Amino acid sequence: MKRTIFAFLASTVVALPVGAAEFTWAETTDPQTMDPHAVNSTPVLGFLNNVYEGLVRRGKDMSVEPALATDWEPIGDGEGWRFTLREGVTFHDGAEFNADDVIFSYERASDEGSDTRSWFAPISEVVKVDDYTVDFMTSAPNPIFPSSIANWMIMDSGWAEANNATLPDKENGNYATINANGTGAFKVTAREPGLRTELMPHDGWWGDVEHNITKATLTPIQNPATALAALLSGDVDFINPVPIQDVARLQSDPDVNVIQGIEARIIMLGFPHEADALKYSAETSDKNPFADVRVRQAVAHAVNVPAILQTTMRGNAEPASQLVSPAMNGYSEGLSERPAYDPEKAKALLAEAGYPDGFSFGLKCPNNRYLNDEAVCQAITGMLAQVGITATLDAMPVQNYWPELRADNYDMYLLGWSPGTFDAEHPIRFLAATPNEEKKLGSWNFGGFSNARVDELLPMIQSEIDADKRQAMLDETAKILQDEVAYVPLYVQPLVWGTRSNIELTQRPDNFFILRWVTVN
Amino acid sequence: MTTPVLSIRNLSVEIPTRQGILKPVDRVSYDIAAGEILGVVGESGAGKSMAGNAVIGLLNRPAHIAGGEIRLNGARIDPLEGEEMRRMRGKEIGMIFQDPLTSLNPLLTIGDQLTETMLTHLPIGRKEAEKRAVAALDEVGIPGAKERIDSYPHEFSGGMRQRVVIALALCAEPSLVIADEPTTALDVSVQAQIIALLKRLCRERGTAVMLITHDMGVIAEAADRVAVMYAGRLAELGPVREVLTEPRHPYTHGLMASTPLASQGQTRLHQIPGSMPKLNYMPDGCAFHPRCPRAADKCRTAPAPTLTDGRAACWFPMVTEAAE
Amino acid sequence: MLAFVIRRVGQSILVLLIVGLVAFSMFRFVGDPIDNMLGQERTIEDVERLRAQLGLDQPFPVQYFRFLEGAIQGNFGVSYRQGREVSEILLERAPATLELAFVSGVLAIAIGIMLGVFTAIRRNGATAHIIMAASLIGVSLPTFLIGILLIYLFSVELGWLPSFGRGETVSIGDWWTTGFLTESGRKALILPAITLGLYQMTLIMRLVRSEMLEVLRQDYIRFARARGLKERAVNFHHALKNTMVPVVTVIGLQLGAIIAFAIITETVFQWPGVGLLFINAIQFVDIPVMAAYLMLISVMFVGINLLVDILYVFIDPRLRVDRTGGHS
Amino acid sequence: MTDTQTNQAAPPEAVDKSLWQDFRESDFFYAFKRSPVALVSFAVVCILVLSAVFAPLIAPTNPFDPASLNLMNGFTPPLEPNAFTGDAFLMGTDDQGRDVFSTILYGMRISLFVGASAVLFAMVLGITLGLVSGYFGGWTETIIMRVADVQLTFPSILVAMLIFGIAKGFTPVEYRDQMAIWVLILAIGLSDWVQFARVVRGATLVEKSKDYVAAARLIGRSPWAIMLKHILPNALSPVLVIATISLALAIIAEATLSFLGVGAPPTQPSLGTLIRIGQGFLFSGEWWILFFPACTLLALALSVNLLGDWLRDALNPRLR
Repeated sequence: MKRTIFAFLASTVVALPVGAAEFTWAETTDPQTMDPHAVNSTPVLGFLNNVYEGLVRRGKDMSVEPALATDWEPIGDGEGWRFTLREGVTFHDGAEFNADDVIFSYERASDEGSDTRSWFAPISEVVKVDDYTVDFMTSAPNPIFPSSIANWMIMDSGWAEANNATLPDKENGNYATINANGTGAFKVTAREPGLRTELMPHDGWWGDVEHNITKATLTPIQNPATALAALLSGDVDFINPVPIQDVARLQSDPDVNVIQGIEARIIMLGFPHEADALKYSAETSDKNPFADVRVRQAVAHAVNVPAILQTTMRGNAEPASQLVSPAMNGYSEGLSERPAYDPEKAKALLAEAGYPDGFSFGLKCPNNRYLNDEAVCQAITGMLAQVGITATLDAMPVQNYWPELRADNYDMYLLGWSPGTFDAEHPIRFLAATPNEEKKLGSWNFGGFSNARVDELLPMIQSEIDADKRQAMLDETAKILQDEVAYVPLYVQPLVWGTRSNIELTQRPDNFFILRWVTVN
Repeated sequence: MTTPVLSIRNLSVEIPTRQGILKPVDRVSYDIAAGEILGVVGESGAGKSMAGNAVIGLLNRPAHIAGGEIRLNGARIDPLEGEEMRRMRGKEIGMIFQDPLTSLNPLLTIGDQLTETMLTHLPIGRKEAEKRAVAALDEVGIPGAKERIDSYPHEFSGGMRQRVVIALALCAEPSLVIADEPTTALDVSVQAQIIALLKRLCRERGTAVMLITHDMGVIAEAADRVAVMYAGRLAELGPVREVLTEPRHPYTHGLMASTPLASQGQTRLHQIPGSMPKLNYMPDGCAFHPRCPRAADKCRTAPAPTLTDGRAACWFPMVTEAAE
Repeated sequence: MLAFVIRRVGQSILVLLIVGLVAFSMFRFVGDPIDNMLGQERTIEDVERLRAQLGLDQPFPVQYFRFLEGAIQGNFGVSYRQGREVSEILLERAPATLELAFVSGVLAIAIGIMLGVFTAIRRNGATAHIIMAASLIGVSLPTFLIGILLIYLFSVELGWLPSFGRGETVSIGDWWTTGFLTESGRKALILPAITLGLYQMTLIMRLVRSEMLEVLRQDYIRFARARGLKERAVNFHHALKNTMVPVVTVIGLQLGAIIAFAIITETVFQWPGVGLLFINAIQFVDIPVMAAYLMLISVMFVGINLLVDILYVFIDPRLRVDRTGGHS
Repeated sequence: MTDTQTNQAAPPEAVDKSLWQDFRESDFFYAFKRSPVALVSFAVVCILVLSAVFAPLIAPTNPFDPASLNLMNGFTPPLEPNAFTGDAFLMGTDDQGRDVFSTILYGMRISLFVGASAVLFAMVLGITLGLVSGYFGGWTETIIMRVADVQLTFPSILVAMLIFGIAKGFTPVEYRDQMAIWVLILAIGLSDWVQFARVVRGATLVEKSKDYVAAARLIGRSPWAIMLKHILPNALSPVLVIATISLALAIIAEATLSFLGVGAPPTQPSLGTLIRIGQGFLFSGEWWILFFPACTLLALALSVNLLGDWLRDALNPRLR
């Protein structure tokens, strides 16, 4: 027995340099599908960005750059966009890439059963001009269309048809759920859902290879402590995320590095604007104090964001004043001040609104969705209690959380929002527009915030091509939302990645882990 | 006179407790010769079983032998411990317990239990042991011994089981058998058969038997001599006929008066007023004096004489005129 | 004997039906799968369509009936999250859990019985007292904490053992994978198996001890001693065998508990078994997986129970002739 | 409970003495005095229970009052002044700036309350069902014992999650904080009753066949009177032992459930919830957030277990 242990130790010592270009990483959640059109979520799209590619992609600085399209230009006066496709690109199975694949992927991704359908809402028609030219016609001018499809991934039509996967199937799954065939820098060589996904470089990739990986393995590890232990013990080379409280510890460890950045996600408090009464109040059950803007302002002033950032976030996050972070397109520079922490002012505002003795209410919070979400809510509960409004905190797993919010079972709630388009228009459409099912507006505006001017500005923003005019309208909207305290933005969620110190990589604010930027030293 | 098989001299057993040291057996002496059956009688708690356990070395802690000596075939065995004592058990001293229902391991066949015992003590092989097991069962009167050897205890009736127990106790041919209430748990109709069996086997083999019982009827039927115990002490010792017909100790007398000899049933001591003192509330003087109709001052102050010669440990033994 | 088995099987099926009903009714409260299946840009219309697709708009009895109908044919549907046959996923994950449960079970039973016998025989010895007290530490801390502490000590600080996962596995046959055949697989087993087995080990040890003490004061043990049998024979041949009768029942129940408690251990160690699958399923409200898992656990448990009952008859000859429906 | 115990353990000639005297002279008490393990663990349990009961008097702060917390105090190491506020705490503070010492005291109240109530609930349920099934037998027995089987099939964790989910659906949010605790009690209690039922049923089966029960039945005493007066006392010793061990188990179970996210609410944390929160800081160097609650839980569970162990031996006269 002893001998075998020694033998094993010796073999690992020898094996190390050989496996230097093998790379293992852990994330909290496994991508639930390999189908790039079935689910629109960060784990799926982030992972598949290594395997599939779109017409355009985002670079290290989030700027849009050519991928499968080498060039694109507007058609006429905002009638659409023309994309020129890259020639000589092959899929992992060796098939050639051409315009048919683009058309096929458009149809697939905009199908009723596809989760990426909303990206193509502005599109009226897609036309194949020749094998390497495709026109996307829009019903209205759409200046941001190219950047909004950076995560739209192209699938090989022949492969999909041969494997009976022409449409994504969320319910039953199909061949594309566990297999992948893209044009990306890596191909999936083994997939055990929930356990292990193995990637190897795609030899025929069209781009310049920056990485030195021969094999990469993704293992989901849910328990943050386990993931951290795996990183510390060298069982994995990279974890995302690092629990925020462990940043300091990792920084002091010479074997690991912490890579921090700011995510696109804004954490905010939401209110029941439309409700007639509080649902969870012992004494104020006949009216809704949060309908009064002064009460909402009081909340904004009562929450000590610097303290939360200092303690709960360990100095790893930035305060937020708007529904988007400064890294996003369309951020309003002039509105970067968030309401100051001022409990006296909060009390005065409450008194002014007719609640000198405060009131009680129910605060809903997820406990497994955002970084330290429950701890933040707890801290907020304490801060609000100090100005006299006492919250009963109800923290729950996210699977119970959304149904509760949809059923309007809250007096105040915590929400995080990350704009998929990296543009300030995105949260306005989903969070600030008056809910309208037909127009697919305000679908996450649980509280039913409604402002006529915002509703008026939104379509104008969407179709404005002139950048300055567009920014002016975005600024106006942001000002309204700030004045009305539609939401109380708290902070920008930090991105904290941890790597072994022999790894070099690039972190993007969308929390996508791009394997082709990894170097193992 | 030949060496007795068992010879006990001034045997004391003590149990240290928080109320002080209890003496369940106090300076008891008796002998048993080969082929002889000594009946030991007394109420429960009189120390008769405790003495038997002391002999076979199965006292439960914290009870221990505190004094005196025990000789088996002339050799002292009371200082023996552990492995040495274990080898004595079964081989030199056999023991039969009260309840045949619980004395046999329910999960092993009786054949297993017999051969295991023989293999432990006798220099024989398994084949031979199995043969002897059948013979042993045959000898204790189990019909169809050859077939029943693979039966489990629960497949036997109470009487049959006690026969198996006897076979087990005797299978390594010990020179002494301690039978602790061997018939108490049995049907009246079976009791006599078991006693007869025990008697026959011991006579045939010349085994000495310590027959512990509270049943005077059993004593009368089986024993050669009888030792009467009361509160840890030997009250009277003598040949069974003499003790039964002419008891000298008032306690024996009372015992006899309460036992119609013909009766096979359970003995109850209504006639002696009071009850045996608890070990932790021993009266001064003779332990029996609070219940004794003949008690005098001396009995209340001086401990009863230790029975050495003479038959009864009493300051005022009863005279023989009571009988005849 | 046959009648007994038939009756027990019948009862077992009844138990399974009830478990199915309870399990199924529970899912309605775990959450809503829809939000996890759709991204943040979904519309209300998408939600409703998917709900109808999954049959979630049907009344509860209809859903249960449909589930049962499939379950009888061994068809538990398709995982909402993975888009694959649930039975396939379970089969894929089962070896990991079974191997873990097997090792911890063997560990718990072997060490538990050994220590139990030891502490019973040396009832008043200092070592026995220390073992008894030390064993209590194992049950006085929650399993998850013990697991995390083990990881901290043996993986992070000492770097001896892997912190998560199953190591390298080898496929045997069509669907069985084993970690026994590789060094890393065996190493990966150690910490989870200890974490999972510790509690059961303590339990078995204490049970064996008390049962053994009970047996040791039985007449037949005294009689065995009085026959001069060797201590070893008395303790192991006579006492232990009798001790095993009640112990086997409890061990049977504990095996079920091991598989159930694997949920926690698997979560802590990222052990790719069915327990982890179940926890993930809860997180994503993957109803078909949850339902199938519970049924699987119940089948295993009922099966073990049945086996224990039969084993009982095997150990205890008294029960071989006839058995009255007693249950202890 | 203690009274019944005293009566059983006391020598019969001491009946006329007062209960206390009676108790002091009992073998039980003697054995207790003689056992250092029993004495120490009893003392530890007493100290912990008392400090939990009197937590509001002992604790320097009230951690359950959110208005009194200062987030800036968060992560203060034990006995070191906080960098921002200058406050110092005996056992440091947690992520919310709560004094760990106070939080432990308050948390222990919840743990003990949940544990004790769950065991009580399990005991009442188990004893009742055990008596009924043992006494009446037949179908009643079959059904109850099969239910026990089903019950055992479900790991307590799942039972708790089930009950949690259902209860959540019915409770208004302002009661949810309390609800969590009642649900825990219900869940742990429900997963624990089987042991009690089995022991009591066993004792009932034994006692039922005895003559005095038959006699009591013949003179027309009601079944319940017979069960409670004659049968139950015979089962009390094992029940007490199981209850003690179950108490420790219940406290641990609460901690485990909290790890899986169905425990006490974080605003009113139990010991288990504290450990769950604290384990997140194991690697980050804030050891005190985990260490002190874990030690308290260990001390509590260990001494209750040791006491239960000792009780088992002491109350089993056959083993004495």
